[in-house]
Amino acid sequence: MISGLLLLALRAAPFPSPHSPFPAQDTTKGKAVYVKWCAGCHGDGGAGDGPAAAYMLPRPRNFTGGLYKIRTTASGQLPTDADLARAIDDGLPGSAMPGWRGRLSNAERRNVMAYIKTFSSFFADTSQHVVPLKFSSAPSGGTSANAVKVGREFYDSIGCRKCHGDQGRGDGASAPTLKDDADFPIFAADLHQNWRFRGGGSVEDIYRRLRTGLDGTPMPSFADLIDQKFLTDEELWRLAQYVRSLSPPAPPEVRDVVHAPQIPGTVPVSPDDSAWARVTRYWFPLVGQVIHQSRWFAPAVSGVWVQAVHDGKTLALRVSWDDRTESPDTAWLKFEQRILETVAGDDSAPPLKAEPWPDELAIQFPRRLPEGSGEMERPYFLMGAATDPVYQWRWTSRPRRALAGLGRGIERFDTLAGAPAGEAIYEHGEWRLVLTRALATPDTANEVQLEAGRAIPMAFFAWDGSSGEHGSRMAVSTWYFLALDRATPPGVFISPVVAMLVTLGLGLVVVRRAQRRGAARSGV
Amino acid sequence: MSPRLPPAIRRYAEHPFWQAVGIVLIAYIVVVWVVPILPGSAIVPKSVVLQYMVTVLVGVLIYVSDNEERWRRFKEPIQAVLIEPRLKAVRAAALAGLTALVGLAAYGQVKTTVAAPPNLRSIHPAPPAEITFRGKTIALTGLENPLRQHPDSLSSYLAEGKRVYYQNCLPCHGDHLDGQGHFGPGFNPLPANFQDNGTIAQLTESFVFWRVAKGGPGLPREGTPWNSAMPVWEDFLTEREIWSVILFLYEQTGWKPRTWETEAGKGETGKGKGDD
Amino acid sequence: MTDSALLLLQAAADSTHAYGEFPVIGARAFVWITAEVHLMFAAFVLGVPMFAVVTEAIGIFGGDERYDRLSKEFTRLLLVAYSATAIWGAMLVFGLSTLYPRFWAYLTTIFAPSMWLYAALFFIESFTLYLYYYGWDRWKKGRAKLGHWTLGILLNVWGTIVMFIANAWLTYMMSPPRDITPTTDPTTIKLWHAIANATWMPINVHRVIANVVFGGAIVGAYASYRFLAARTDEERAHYDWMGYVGNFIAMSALIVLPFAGYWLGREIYQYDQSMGITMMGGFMSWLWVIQAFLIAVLFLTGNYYLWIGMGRIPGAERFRPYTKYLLIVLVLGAIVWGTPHTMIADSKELAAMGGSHHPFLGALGVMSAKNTAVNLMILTTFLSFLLYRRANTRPVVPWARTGTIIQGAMFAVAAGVVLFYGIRGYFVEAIVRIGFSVYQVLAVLSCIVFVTLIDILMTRGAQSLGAIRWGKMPPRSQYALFILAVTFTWLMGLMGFARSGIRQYWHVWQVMQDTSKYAATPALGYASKMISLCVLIFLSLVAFVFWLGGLAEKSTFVAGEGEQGARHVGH
Amino acid sequence: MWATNAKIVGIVLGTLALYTLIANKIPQVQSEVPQALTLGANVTPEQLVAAGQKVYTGIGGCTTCHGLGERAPNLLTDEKGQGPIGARCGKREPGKTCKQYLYESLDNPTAFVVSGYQPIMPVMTKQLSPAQVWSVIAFLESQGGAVDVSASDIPASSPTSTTSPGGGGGGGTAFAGGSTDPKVIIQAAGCLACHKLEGQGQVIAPDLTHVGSRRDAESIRKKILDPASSVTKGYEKLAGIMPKSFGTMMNAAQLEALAQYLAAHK
Repeated sequence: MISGLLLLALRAAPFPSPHSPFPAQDTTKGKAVYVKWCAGCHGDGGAGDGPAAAYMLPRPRNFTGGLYKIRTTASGQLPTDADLARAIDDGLPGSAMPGWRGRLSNAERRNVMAYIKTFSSFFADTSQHVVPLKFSSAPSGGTSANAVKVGREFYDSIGCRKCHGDQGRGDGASAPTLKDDADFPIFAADLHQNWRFRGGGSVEDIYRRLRTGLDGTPMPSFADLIDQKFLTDEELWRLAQYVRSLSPPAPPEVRDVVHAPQIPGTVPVSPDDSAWARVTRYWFPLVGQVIHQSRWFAPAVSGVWVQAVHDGKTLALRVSWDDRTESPDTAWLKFEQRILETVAGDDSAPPLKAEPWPDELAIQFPRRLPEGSGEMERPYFLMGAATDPVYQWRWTSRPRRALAGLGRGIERFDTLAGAPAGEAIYEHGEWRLVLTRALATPDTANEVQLEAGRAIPMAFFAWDGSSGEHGSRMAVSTWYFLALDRATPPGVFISPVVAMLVTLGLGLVVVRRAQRRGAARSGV
Repeated sequence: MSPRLPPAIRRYAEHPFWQAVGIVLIAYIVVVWVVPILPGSAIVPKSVVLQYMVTVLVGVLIYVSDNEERWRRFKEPIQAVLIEPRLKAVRAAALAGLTALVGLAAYGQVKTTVAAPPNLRSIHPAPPAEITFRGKTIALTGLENPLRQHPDSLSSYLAEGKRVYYQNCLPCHGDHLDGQGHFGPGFNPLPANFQDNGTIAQLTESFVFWRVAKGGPGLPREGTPWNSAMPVWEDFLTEREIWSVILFLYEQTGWKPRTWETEAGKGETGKGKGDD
Repeated sequence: MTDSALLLLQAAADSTHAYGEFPVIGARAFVWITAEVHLMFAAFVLGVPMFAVVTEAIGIFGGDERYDRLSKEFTRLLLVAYSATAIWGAMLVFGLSTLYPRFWAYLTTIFAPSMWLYAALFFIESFTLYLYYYGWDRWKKGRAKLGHWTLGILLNVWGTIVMFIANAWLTYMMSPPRDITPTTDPTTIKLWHAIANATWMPINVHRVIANVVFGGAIVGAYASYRFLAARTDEERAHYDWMGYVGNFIAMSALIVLPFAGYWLGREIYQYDQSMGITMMGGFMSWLWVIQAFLIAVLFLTGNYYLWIGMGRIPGAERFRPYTKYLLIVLVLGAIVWGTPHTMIADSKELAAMGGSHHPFLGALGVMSAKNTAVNLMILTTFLSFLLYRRANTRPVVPWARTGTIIQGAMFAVAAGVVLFYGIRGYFVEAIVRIGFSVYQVLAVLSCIVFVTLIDILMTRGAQSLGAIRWGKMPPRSQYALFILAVTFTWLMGLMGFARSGIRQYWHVWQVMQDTSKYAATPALGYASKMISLCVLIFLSLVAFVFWLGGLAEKSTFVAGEGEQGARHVGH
Repeated sequence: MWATNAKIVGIVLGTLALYTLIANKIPQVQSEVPQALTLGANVTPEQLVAAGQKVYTGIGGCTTCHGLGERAPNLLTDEKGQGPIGARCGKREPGKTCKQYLYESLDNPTAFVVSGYQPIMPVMTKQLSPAQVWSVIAFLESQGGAVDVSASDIPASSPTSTTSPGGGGGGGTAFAGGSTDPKVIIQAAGCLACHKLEGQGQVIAPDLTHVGSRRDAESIRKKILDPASSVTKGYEKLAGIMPKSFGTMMNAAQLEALAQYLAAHK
């Protein structure tokens, strides 16, 4: 709490002096902390080459170069202590770096920060004055249509779209060519997921990244454009506000149950049907498949948005997710190859070769609804098991089709005759897919019978072919639930009324009795 | 209560009825709002709030009724509300409020809500006496970490364990071994928190070996096997790698594994009470 | 044994069906109900004689005839309870031999001689009981009375031996000696070897103490019913007093019961770690949450009864202001005691907590906290008793003040030791922590023993602060006694389920597998319904027994009423 | 009075109901019983494979040799580039399908001994019930191949438990219909597949012709019930090969007869 306030104070009013605002830093103690907690990823020598490093994309920071992405200093400069402290304390969202506040003591975090600086000779050079930039504060009206429109104009004019794409999902034309200074492949950020921005997702954070750039990556600083009078500081703010507007107002909250309202008429089968605008979206995070052999540590799809409706006969599920490519896409083959070479998988697996895999999405249900209302027993969440299969819908981008089948473990999928109807649209880095199926089907043994008013277990899997994802290399989710809402039966209103009448009656009897007694007592 | 209080407040503060109401309210505030803001704390689950409040309520009822005089005074306001003509409005309001509450509760019970089933986790499922590890039978009962028999090489085993952990366990169990790795939130149940004193700190190393080797699919039914994402590590790791990563877990968290009781320690009695 | 016997046995085993079926409720439920109800009656007929003998002794040596009457009143109830026990026992044997013939044959092969002894002792026991009851009025004075009392002791000795024998059978099922395997020929197993198995003695001790608790609780319930039904003040005074005595005995024994439980649990762990883990952490882990709840109810209700009871004691006003602090300790103890380690939570709560362990309250869910809580609750209950005992008296010995201070210091030290090791338990490894519970228990036990000693010495010839107004109890105190009795009985059923259930799918642990369709140990919900049903059957029958007792007694009570009422006040 | 009675009954029932309610509100977990799989007429390949895996790693004792070490080929991993057993079984003997080959290997192990290995495998059709044998075949086929075992392969009358009988009173089926003639038992149990007795049988395991001079009846009984309990000198390398299942497949009288018969071979 206190350190948080302190930090807040520091960020609001940065010290203009090169002297550290954090006194009493002990690099010897810092080394002990580093060796114990940091070296596993960042390596004993700070070169970002710990045992875990090969399994990560983005890679852990290499401290020896003194090069940092998230700073408040000008491009090319060293970060301030406050910048380092922020990364250590709060972590870097969207990467494997956790926040260490609450995990290590304040002194430990300051000491380890001092130790990290010893890896690079640049920090030792005290002639270099690390000065944070002076940032203006955001102009008002940031969410107005006009501000966003101005921001969008500069988004186009200063070339953001080249990498980040037309709608900002990191699908720009240059995206497949990107690499960082260490030659690792790097993705242009998906601007629709600001909760995964390393330096924070607020308008201020975005503005600062635009001013300082992300050193070591293709993301430049746009400070010089202001100097060149290409755009004003306020217009840079507008750009930041535009970028911010692409993401939801708050990070999505994960809820367990997707509620599918019952709608009159028939369900919308097209992904862009206007009916979908009125249906609640649910976000489900996906993580790498690191459970079964041939693991995958760098999932490209970080989550899916899910909507569902039904009309009493048919269920329509709309799944949309961000994907930089409409795979297979040969333009990305080289990039894909670089990813496969960069991210380690199982040590025993043969080296992978990039191939034009399609994009895929799977939705999984148990074959039969679990009995009972208590703790529901479900098949193994990772595509079932040989003896206890799951019922799955699998959609692929090429051939563009949806299948239904039984998953018997990750390696086996037995296709069933009936398939859900699937309609998908790819647009500017986003897939929108609608799958529809009748609630009841003839094959009751294998196909889940969707009943209203029950919690139906449901799980998701996604593959981005152009990121090398295929087979067991995918993004997975745990079990969530689908609930088909139904009109409230009249009985629901009767029993409360009965209960209320009984209560009222009893209450009146109690009052009457008490009063009679009271009268008797006062009578005496 | 303090004699400094103004008489009007004192009358309430010293009245058992209002004391009871006050205690219940304070307890509720403490459980629901104060506990979560304590350092390192979190919200209290509704089931536990209910349990605590029932306990407090029973305690308060005992307090007001274990003394005739207090019991009489406690009932006074209730009696008054029931019979006093001047409190007619209060009486009606109380009756209406109670009725509405019952109606609401009844509605809450019968209305069709679909909720996710409760997430339960048996932290310590009963281990088998022996397991087969890649076709080899390993007796778990009485088994110690074999690597501890070589104190000279312990540091190299630890280094190996560290490598194994960072290459395999890190995405879920996290840098701090607290179950909050960057893939952790995607799973249910959440990955085990080794820093918690209720996990490895309570277990023998052979138990941990069993859980690591067999993973979620190897859990007995009582351990919610349909949920755990723990991989079957015998498919990936050798016996020695598992033992060394177990060494690392204890070293890094500072916990000591539970050891098997020896004959020498037999004089000590005691076992865990409660559900740990 | 001989080859021919072996062949016979084999032939019998091969020709019999392993399992029978009972209509409607099924074989397991039938055996469950008969065993449970039989056991409850058995506990009753073992607990009540202890109660009777103790009260008779107080009557003889204390010279207070009330106790003698009390003793006799209960012995009368025993007569009917004995037949109930025998009937249910017969039903159990009948059920086992027809529904589980192969298992029953196996047990009889090993235990046949002890079964004959059991039957014989039961005869002798019944005979002793008749002699004891019907000889009451004849051997009333002097030496004869002592002889009569000896009969009571003999009754207890027979009863205890009978229980020990039966315990051997069921503990053998739970913990057969390690050298016995599925292929061991049962005819070769030495009887004593099978009897003296790992959990036999712990169960014996645990059950003896539990029977005292149970007997006291049922006596309390009986007295409270008679209190509520009483028409005169004298009657009310008598039954108020009886209820107090019953509750006193039940609560005193209850205080030591957890220690016997510790021993039993420890032996189970020692015998088989996986059985121990099944019991505490496996599919039964949630059972202990219920147990915790029941124990909290017992502590709170027991203390409540005492505190209300202070209302009828002149002099208790001195202590009444302190009961609220005791209450606070008890409520906090109950909260800690009941805090689950693995919490039931929805996914949002789970995410906030970072798992099913609460980052802050989770600390209350572990062994250190639980042991500390329960030890403090025991200390508090003991203190309640002490205050109650002291309420009516003012010590006259010259060192009274010093004595009280020493007593206070002892409480403080005991509580300090409990808290110290409780907190320290968080900072040491598991194996050391387990050892800490010993220190906590020793501190509490020695505090109880020494404080009681000092108190007895100090209140010798103490001055009374006025007559106890027996009978001046509000009805809610009597309902509390009922809740206590029901809770004890239910708890007994629950612990029976725990003890029997940890064998899981084994008739005899890792020796003889249960291959019937009832092999899976049911979930707690089902078990709780069975337990409630058994308790209901038992209580209904007990009510019937009491009613029978009341039929015979009505005329005799009224006669002695007048003088008795007058003397009650002198306690 | 009736009011008091009613109150008491109310309190008793209320307390019982409360406890029952709480016990029903908390998580309900039943204990787990090891499954005795019934391989009925509609058994699926998955069930067979799962049952077979249990037999393979459990009572069948296959992993004693077909696991780590050099006693027998490892069936679950790649053997000389031919893939796991399911992939290579069909190519081992010309004209034999995978299923036929595996069954014969289990029924007559010395028929096709893979070169480089000793003919030490016991006759598994004597060790295991037909259902167990066929489930093992299904499991082996599933290792890299397609499972074509079905319920029709399994004789209808065969006992179907895949767990050990384990009952104290002696259970399950007995060899040779329970005959107590030791020669019949030896014949039925297939002892001579490994042991030599009176000039007959193989010499993989210790010669039993003079076993009575080394062991008394008690020791023989124990060795049959728990083969790992002792190992004859010179045969340490083969420790663990003798199946543990004989004890469960004989009734007590048979065991006694066999032990006495062998003990008499001084």
